[in-house]
Parts: sequence; C-alpha cells; structure tokens
Amino acid sequence: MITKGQIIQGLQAVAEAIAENKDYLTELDAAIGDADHGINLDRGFQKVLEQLPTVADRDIGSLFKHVSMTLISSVGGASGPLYGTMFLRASIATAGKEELNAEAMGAILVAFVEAIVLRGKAQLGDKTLLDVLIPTQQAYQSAIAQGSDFPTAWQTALEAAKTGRDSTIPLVAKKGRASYLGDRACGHLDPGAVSAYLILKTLFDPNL
Amino acid sequence: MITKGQIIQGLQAVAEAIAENKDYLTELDAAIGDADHGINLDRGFQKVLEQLPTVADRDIGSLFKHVSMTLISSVGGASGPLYGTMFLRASIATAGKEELNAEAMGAILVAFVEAIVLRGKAQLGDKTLLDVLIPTQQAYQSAIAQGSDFPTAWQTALEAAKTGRDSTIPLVAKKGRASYLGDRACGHLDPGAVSAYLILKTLFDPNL
Amino acid sequence: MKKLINDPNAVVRESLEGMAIAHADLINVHYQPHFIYRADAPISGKVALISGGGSGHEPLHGGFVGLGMLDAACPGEVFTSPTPDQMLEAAKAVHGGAGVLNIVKNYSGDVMNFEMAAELANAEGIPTLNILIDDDVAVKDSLYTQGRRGVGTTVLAEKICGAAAEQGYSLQALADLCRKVNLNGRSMGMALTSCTVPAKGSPTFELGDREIEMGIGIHGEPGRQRLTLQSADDIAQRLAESILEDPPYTRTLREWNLDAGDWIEQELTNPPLRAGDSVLAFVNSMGGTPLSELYIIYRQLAKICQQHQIQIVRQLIGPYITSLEMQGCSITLLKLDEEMLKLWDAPVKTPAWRWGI
Amino acid sequence: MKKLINDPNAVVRESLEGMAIAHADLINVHYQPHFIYRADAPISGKVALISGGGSGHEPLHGGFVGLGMLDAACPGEVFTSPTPDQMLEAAKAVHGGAGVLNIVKNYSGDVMNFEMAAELANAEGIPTLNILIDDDVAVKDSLYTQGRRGVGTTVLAEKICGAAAEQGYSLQALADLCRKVNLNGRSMGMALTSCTVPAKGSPTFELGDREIEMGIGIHGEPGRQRLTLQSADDIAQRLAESILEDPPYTRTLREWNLDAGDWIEQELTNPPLRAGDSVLAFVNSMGGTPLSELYIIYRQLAKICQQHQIQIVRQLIGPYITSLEMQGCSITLLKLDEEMLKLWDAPVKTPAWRWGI
Ligand SMILES: Nc1ncnc2c1ncn2[C@@H]1O[C@H](COP(=O)(O)OP(=O)(O)O)[C@@H](O)[C@H]1O
Ligand SMILES: Nc1ncnc2c1ncn2[C@@H]1O[C@H](COP(=O)(O)OP(=O)(O)O)[C@@H](O)[C@H]1O
Ligand SMILES: [Mg+2]
Ligand SMILES: [Mg+2]
Ligand SMILES: [Mg+2]
Ligand SMILES: [Mg+2]
Repeated sequence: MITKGQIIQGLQAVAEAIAENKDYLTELDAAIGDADHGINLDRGFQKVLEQLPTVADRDIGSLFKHVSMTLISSVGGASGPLYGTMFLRASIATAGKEELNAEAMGAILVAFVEAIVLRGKAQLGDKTLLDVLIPTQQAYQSAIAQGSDFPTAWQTALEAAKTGRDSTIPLVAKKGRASYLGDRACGHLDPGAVSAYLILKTLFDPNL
Repeated sequence: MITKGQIIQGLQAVAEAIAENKDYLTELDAAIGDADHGINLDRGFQKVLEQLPTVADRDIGSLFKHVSMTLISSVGGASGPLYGTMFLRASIATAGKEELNAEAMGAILVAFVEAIVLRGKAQLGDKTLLDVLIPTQQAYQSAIAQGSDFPTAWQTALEAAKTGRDSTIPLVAKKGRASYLGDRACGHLDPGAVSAYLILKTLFDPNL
Repeated sequence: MKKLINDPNAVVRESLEGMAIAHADLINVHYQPHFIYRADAPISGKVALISGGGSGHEPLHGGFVGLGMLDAACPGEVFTSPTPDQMLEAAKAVHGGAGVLNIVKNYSGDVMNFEMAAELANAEGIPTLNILIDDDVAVKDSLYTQGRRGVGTTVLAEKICGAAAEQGYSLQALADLCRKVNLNGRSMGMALTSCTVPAKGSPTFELGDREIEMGIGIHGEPGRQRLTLQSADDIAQRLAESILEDPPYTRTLREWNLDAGDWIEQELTNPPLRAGDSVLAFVNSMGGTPLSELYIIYRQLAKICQQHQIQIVRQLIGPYITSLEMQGCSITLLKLDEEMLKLWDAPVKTPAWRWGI
Repeated sequence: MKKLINDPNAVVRESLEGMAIAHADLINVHYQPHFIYRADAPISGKVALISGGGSGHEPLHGGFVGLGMLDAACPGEVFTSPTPDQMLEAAKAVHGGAGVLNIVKNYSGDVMNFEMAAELANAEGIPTLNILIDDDVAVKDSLYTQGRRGVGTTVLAEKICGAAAEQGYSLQALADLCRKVNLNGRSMGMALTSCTVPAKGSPTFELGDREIEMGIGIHGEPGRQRLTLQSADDIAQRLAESILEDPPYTRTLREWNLDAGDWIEQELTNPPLRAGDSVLAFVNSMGGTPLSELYIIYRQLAKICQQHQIQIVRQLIGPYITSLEMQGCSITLLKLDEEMLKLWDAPVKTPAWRWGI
C-alpha cells in the first residue's frame, strides 16, 4: 500500500534525485544525444516540486494529472511529452484514489507502457525508456500473479527495471536522437532508460 | 665594390633567407601584430626570385625598380609599400649603374631612410624598420667620413643595423599595428626591424 | 565555457528580449509561454504559418517571423523542443480565421510536442495541420531509426510557404505545398568542431585536431561517421554526392486529417534528383564557419552540380540554420518547379531576411 | 587548424571564385589583380565607390558590391592590405566619368597602399579621393599611435555613401558625406577567442579559458587589455560606455586635394555623443559568435542608451565586419542626421545585403 502522502514524498524525492543526477543524465545524453536530458528533466521536476504545496490536498489521480501538465509544459524535448503522457495516463488509472494498492500499481505500470507506445511509437529493444518500463510491468504482473505481496512484487519489478536499464547498453537505438548514430550508440546507456529507472525507484518507495 | 652580379646573387639570397625566416617573422608579428609579416615578404620575394631571369641583363637601377614594382604589387600590408618605396627610391639613386661603389651605397642607404619617412611617416624610436635603417645609414656615413674603406664601413654599418634591430625590443610602438598595443608591445622585437636587418645583411654581401 | 551571456539558464529569455527591443517594428515577443509573432498578427483570412524548435539554431525560426514568412515561432530551450502550450498560445495569437500550418522538423521531441499542440488546437476549434520536414540524407533508413531529421529544407519551406500564405493559399493548399517542398529537398551536414550548450557548459563531444564528423544534425550531436580532416573540395563532394546519389526515399508520415479529426498515416516518397533538374542550392554555416569558407564549398558544389547536369537557378549562402558556434556546414539541394521558384522570389521582411520590400 | 579550405594559400582566390559563380547576376570578379565589381559597371555619370582591405572580414567588402553600395572591392590576402594595382585596375573598370571615392580603413598598410593607388589613379586622369575611417575608440591618442583603426563604421559608411552615389552625389559631396559619417561613428570591440590565419595555421594569440581581450581591431590581433571573463551585460556596458563617454577626438588626416593635385592635412574632430542624439546601433559578430548572443548584447546596449537618453532609431545586428572565426563582438554607434537616415533606408542589392528591391 502506498499512500498519497508517500506519493507526495516520492515526488519530492524524485525532484531531488533528478537534481543530483542532472549532470550524469546530461553526460549520458551528450554521448549519444544532444546533452540536455538531465537539464530537461530537472527543469520539469523543479517546477513540480515548486507547485506541490498547491496541489497536496488532491487525490492521487489529480496529483498525477498536475505532474503531467507541469512536465508537458516545462520539459520539452522528447522526454517532456513522454513523461508527461506517462503521468497523464497514470492519472486516468488512479482517478479519485487516495492510496495505491497492488492492483492500482499494476494499472499505473500498464498506463506507463501504453503511454510510450502511443506517444513515442517505440518497441522493446529500441533503446528507450520502454526497455525499463516493459520489463518492470511484466515482472510486476507475474509476481502478483504468482501470489507475491505488493512489496515483494515491487522489489522484483525494480530488479527487472534495473536489468532493463542495463540492457540498453549494447543496443542500437531505433528511436530518438540516438537512432541517428547507428552502431556508434552501442556501448552506452540510454539516458531515458536511466532516468526511468531512477524515477520508478524513487517515486514508489514503500519504505518512505 | 659590389657588382650587378653580386646584387643578383644577393636578391636570390634574400629570397632564400626570407623563406627560411618566414615562420620566425610571422611569429614575431603574431606577438604584436597580425601574424603575416613573414608570409607577406615571402610572397613578394618569391615573385622577385621568379622574375629575376627576365631582368638579369638590366642595370642595377632597373633591377631595383623591378624589385620595387614586384614588391608593391604582391606584398600588400604595411611592408609592401614600405619595402616597395625603399627600392623605388634606391632605383633612382642607382639609375644606370652596373656596380656600386662606396658613394652609391651611401646614396642607397639615404634613399631607404627617406622612403620610410615619406611613406610611413615614422621616426627613429617608433619601433619600425626605421630603427634599423637610420643607425645603418649613420654608421656607414661616419665610417666613410672617417676614411674607412667600403668593406670596413659596411661591416660597421651592419653592426649598427643589428644593434638597431635589438633596440626595438624595449620600445613602445608608435606606428603600425603594434602601436595599438601600447605597453604590451614592450619586450618584443619589431618584425619589420628584423626583416630589415636580414635584408640589408643578405643583399649587400661584399663577400658573395 | 566562454560566451556572451549572463546566466546560462536565461539565454533564451534574454536573447528574446533583445530581439523584441531591436525589432519592435516587425515582431512582438510573448513570454511564458515564449513565442515570437508578427507585429501585425492576426491577419484576417490568411493562413497562419507557425514553426518552432529548440533554440540555438538562430536565425531559425524567430529571425524568420514577418511578412512573407512565419506568423509565429516557438523557441524551446537550447536544442530542446518547445512545449505544446507554446504552440497553442501562438496559434491563438496569430490565427486569422483561415487555419494554422505548423512546420515541424522531424525530431522525436519536436514531433511529439507539435502533435500534442495540434490536437489541442484542433480541439479548441483552430483548424491546424502539421507538415514534417525530414530531409537529412545522412539517415539512410526510416524503419530502424526515427527517420530522417529535419534540417536545411526547413528554412526553404518557411520562405516558400510564407510567401504562399501571404498570397492567400488555403490551409490545405499550403500543407500540400509544404509537403512538396519537403519531398523535393535533401540535405547533408558536417562538423569541424562541437558546440557548447550553455546550461551544460562544456562541448557536447570532443573532436581531435584532425577529425571531422560527417552526417550531423543541428543539435551539436555527433554524426554518422567520424573521418579524418579533408579538403573543402572533398567535403563538398561527399556532401553533394550523398544528396545527388540519394535513391528514392520512402517512409510513412503522420498528418492530421481535418475531416477525420485524427491522425492518418501516409506513405511518401522523395523522387531522386535527375540530370536536367533545376535546383536551389543552399550552403549553410553551422554557426562558427566564416562566409569565405562557405564560398569555397559553393565553388565545388557548383562544379559537381554541373557535372551531374543539375542546374542551380537560385542560391542561399550563409548561417541560416545553425548549431550555436559550431564550425561546419551543410548543403541542401531543393528541386524547384515554377510555383516554388516564384514564391522563393516573393518579397520578405523579417528580422533576419529581407528583400523586395 | 581545421577549416573548410583546400590550399591555405588559395583561400582568397577560391573564395572569390565561389562568389563569382554564386552571384553572377550581381557581380563580376577580376583576377590578378583581384577585385570584385558590379556586373553593371561602369555606370555613366555616377561616382564610383571603391573599398578594400585584407580578406577575412567577410561579408566586408566584397559582399557589399552592388546597387546602393560599392562599385568595387579590392581584397588583399587574409588580414593583409591589398596592393595599389588592385585599386588602380578596379578604378579603371568602374569609373563612370564622375570620379572615384575610396573608403579606406585607417591601418598603416591600407593607408599607404590606397594612397599610392590614389596617386596613380589621379595621374592617369581618374579624379580620385580617399576618405579614411578611424572610429575605434579603443585607441585613445593619435599622436603616439597610428591613430584610431577603421572598424564598424566602415560598414555603415559603405551603405550610406553607396546610396548617395546611387542618387547622384558629386565626388566632392560624396567625400564630404563619407567624412561626416566617419566623424559621427564610434566603435569598440572585444574577443573571447583568437582566430587562425590560414597561411599561418595556428591561432594568432592564446587566450586562457577565462580571459578576454578588450579593445581589439579586426585582424585577430590582441587588444588593448586582457581581462577576466565577464557577463554579457558587463561586456556590453564596457563597450557602450567607452563609446558614450568618449571625449571629442581630434587628429590630423591626409586627404587628396584635386585642385592642388597633392595631399593636404586636415585637423578633424569627432563631436561627442550627447543626450538627445539619435543613433544607429550596430552590434557586430567577430565571426564565430552566434546571433543569439548578439541579441543579449543588444538588450543591454539598448538599456544603456536609454539611460544616456540616446535614442536608437535604426539597428544592425549580425556578422558584417568579422575576423575569420573569432568569437567576440563589437558595438558601433553612429549619430544620424536626416540625410544619413534617408540614405540608410534606401534600397540595396548586394550578395550579402538586400532590401527595398
Ligand atoms: N520516440 C521515442 N519513443 C520512446 N522514447 C524516446 C523516443 N524518443 C526519445 N526517447 C527517449 O528520450 C530520451 C531523450 O530525452 P531528451 O534528451 O530529454 O530529449 P531530446 O532527445 O529531445 O533531447 C532518450 O534517451 C529516449 O529514452
Ligand atoms: N607607418 C609605418 N612606418 C614605418 N614602418 C611601419 C609602419 N607601419 C608598419 N611598419 C612596419 O611594418 C611592419 C609590419 O609589416 P606587415 O606585418 O607586413 O604589415 P601589416 O602590419 O600590415 O600586417 C612593422 O613591424 C613595422 O616595422
Ligand atoms: Mg537530449
Ligand atoms: Mg602584419
Ligand atoms: Mg534535446
Ligand atoms: Mg597584415
């Protein structure tokens, strides 16, 4: 069970984690993109952080909707619409909710995946944040199906997320700027995959 | 006595000496000017060298006139009109001559000084090639007045030329690009003074 | 990092403020969301032409707002696509009742943000179409990549479509024209040096003293291939031949369909350049390369075109679509027909480009 | 050295060849001696306007040959004054019977070569005057230096005098106008980086990562002062205040006197700028500085002018008088009167500058 309070703390923690990793994410993007991924996300999540007090009394769905709108109108680049749409879809899946149970969490992960497929037209193996989101969603779903409790399932999911993140290293990119590099993208982490893992891990921390 | 043949050999030697010192002269100009003095003079004296065979049968005055026209139309910058006018005036002083005696040499040195004063409006101490030409002319003149023979007087003159060249190191420049640098020009040789010494020494070599 | 800036995070804003003061007779600037728009907008009955993208490509796009070109430009952060609210607010400011055409460079960020913007604008009753520019022949396939990037042809499309909008083209006719320009334009670029995104503070990539990047985009990103330094003639030849020998290029592009009120996919093919074609030749500086070097490139380009019996009937030479202070260049060849040629020659009056008026 | 060139010693020639091919409708290029001249020259009854100087400052001067600006431009080697035979042959090619005015930047090389050229042209029966541009306030005195260098005002003088020549000014009237422009123009420049003369192959000077040069000319030479890196606002302020607070500047300049058939010396004084003056504000890139940064400089310049009650009535922003790929900028303020303003607005059609036609 994750409460609304935990989500708010989680969003604060995400803003901090992105700020801390801003240069790292930007360096990753410099290698195979245009050197702005950390800067972009930091701009957006600082805005989110700033506005959190004004929406702290709303339900999780409204919170996510607000995060979505803030990201969409302040991040720009590819990650703005992508993370924006992820939170937009997640907000529909969590409309009116004050806390997240195992099922709601499953719905969020599905919404995340659908958002990227819809908005980015990406597939598994394209060297994008989807290479984190799909394994996470699948690991979570089978863990729950096999009877794991929420914390255990989430732990399994996060391990899959991490593996998914690292799975992007050898890949040739098929979407986003890195796709123009062809073979030269191999051997580098995808910046979006790194930020996706970081956000998942930080936002939904049952131990908060 | 310097014969026409020696002058022709002298001009060839000047072209070689400038080519050898091209980078050095350019570096000197980079420090307090615009990094082209060696390039400029080399362009001009290579042209002179190229055309020497076509004028080798003329008298010294005509030779100098030809050198002057070649320098004026191929060097450009400040050094083109300056060296061009020097040889133009020297050509008037040597019109019709097939060899240079001590007196003719004196007339050439006076012509050189007048050319720079006329064309460049420079004075002694302005950190220009005049700081070589004036001491050379004066040392030569007094050596001859004191009864020195031509080779001895010329040796004395060249020593004065060298001292004149080195005298430019501490000076603030008052003419040319280096004048814009104010105090920052102090501590550097004037590129024009260096090329002037090199040309005097190489062109009129009684031992050739 | 040495730049003529104050705060690395205020570069876009302060540059816009400078433009607003300098060109108050031609343009207005709206802040938060940022967009530049024609001082005389909205122009009733005229289709409004909007473009935008990351900053750092100046004069593109803001320098091209004015009579005969764009009605509005939406600048994102440096090399970062603008956000949909910018395009939506810009559309509201310049919509003259005849619809809005967005010219969008094919980068995943630009495409997604402009698609969201078009959805929002159409939902608010402003008929809006997006046309993608994807002209960069450095990208060979569209199946295994994001597809070709939008580069030099964007400048030409903004000029040609801007003139057409001024002459009263309908929204659909303007979109058709813009698609035609895109299908007939091809570009290829290269870099001698990297560039420094102000907020990052160090060069995006490192190039050795004798290395160059071939097949770059316009975001300071590394290219398809790293080569050792070559002569201008060899570089011009490589760029020109990539374009001249580019086979028909087929890909699927999404366009908004006004009747369906939804996106539709279209398979489109660039015809190859052929002997006898008339082209506009565009030699562009990436920002830090001086004009004198562009002419050395142009000199060789003209020779190669002649060998291929391609006739250059118009040219554009200068820094028009740049990557900050990057040194390097790109070549664009746009096959012209009578319609495009006439529109190219039409008057234009913007901060960065003016003739005929 | 990384540049888009072939042979470092053929840069000027090959660049001219590129210009000739690109702009055959506007200009012709003569080689050996090198000069660029209007395709429609000589224009009978019109005073011919000629300028020139070292190459490396493009688009100055060659890019400004055409209707409403120069009749001919004489390019020297990179940063090296052209030779008198270039100016003489150019004069013969464009002289339309009404005399020739040479606009000369005050550098010892340019002055000497143009003086020789004017002597030769007058001797050949072409009435020729030289007007010097010496507008660089970085140089404080004229007694202990070569006098102020000719920089940004040159561009403005070429535009304004070009329009006047087109409108039928006599040789003497044009010389008087050009002198007036010079006496009312002041400039100051700075560099963030050095530049590399192709034939030399390495940067002219070395600047540390946090060093800048203030008070530079346009030949890649170091400036009056080396400072630590500052914000754009502080740099703009230093440049602007050097100009705004420059006291009356008096020096002796040589001009050819047609009646005397010889040079005469004239003492001339620049009036200082005063509250209430109307100016043209020109923010120039040294070549490698992007347009976006120029607008940040312009933004602060506009503020400072306002504080000093100086009204900016026209502006020019971009790379017009450059030092190859050097990063940095210069500011020029030209006090305008009605005559200059009207001529500024007149049509111009050259490779690098076109409006009104
Ligand atoms: N079409 C796409 N589908 C899914 N993810 C994408 C797509 N395009 C880009 N991405 C993701 O976005 C990340 C880059 O984000 P960012 O650097 O902020 O944007 P930009 O590429 O516009 O500079 C990539 O690492 C990749 O994970
Ligand atoms: N007005 C002048 N009078 C005398 N000598 C001068 C004058 N101006 C420059 N010089 C000389 O010319 C030299 C520079 O020549 P060069 O580099 O070829 O020309 P530029 O300065 O035009 O680049 C200086 O070192 C100086 O000796
Ligand atoms: Mg990026
Ligand atoms: Mg020099
Ligand atoms: Mg980006
Ligand atoms: Mg020089």
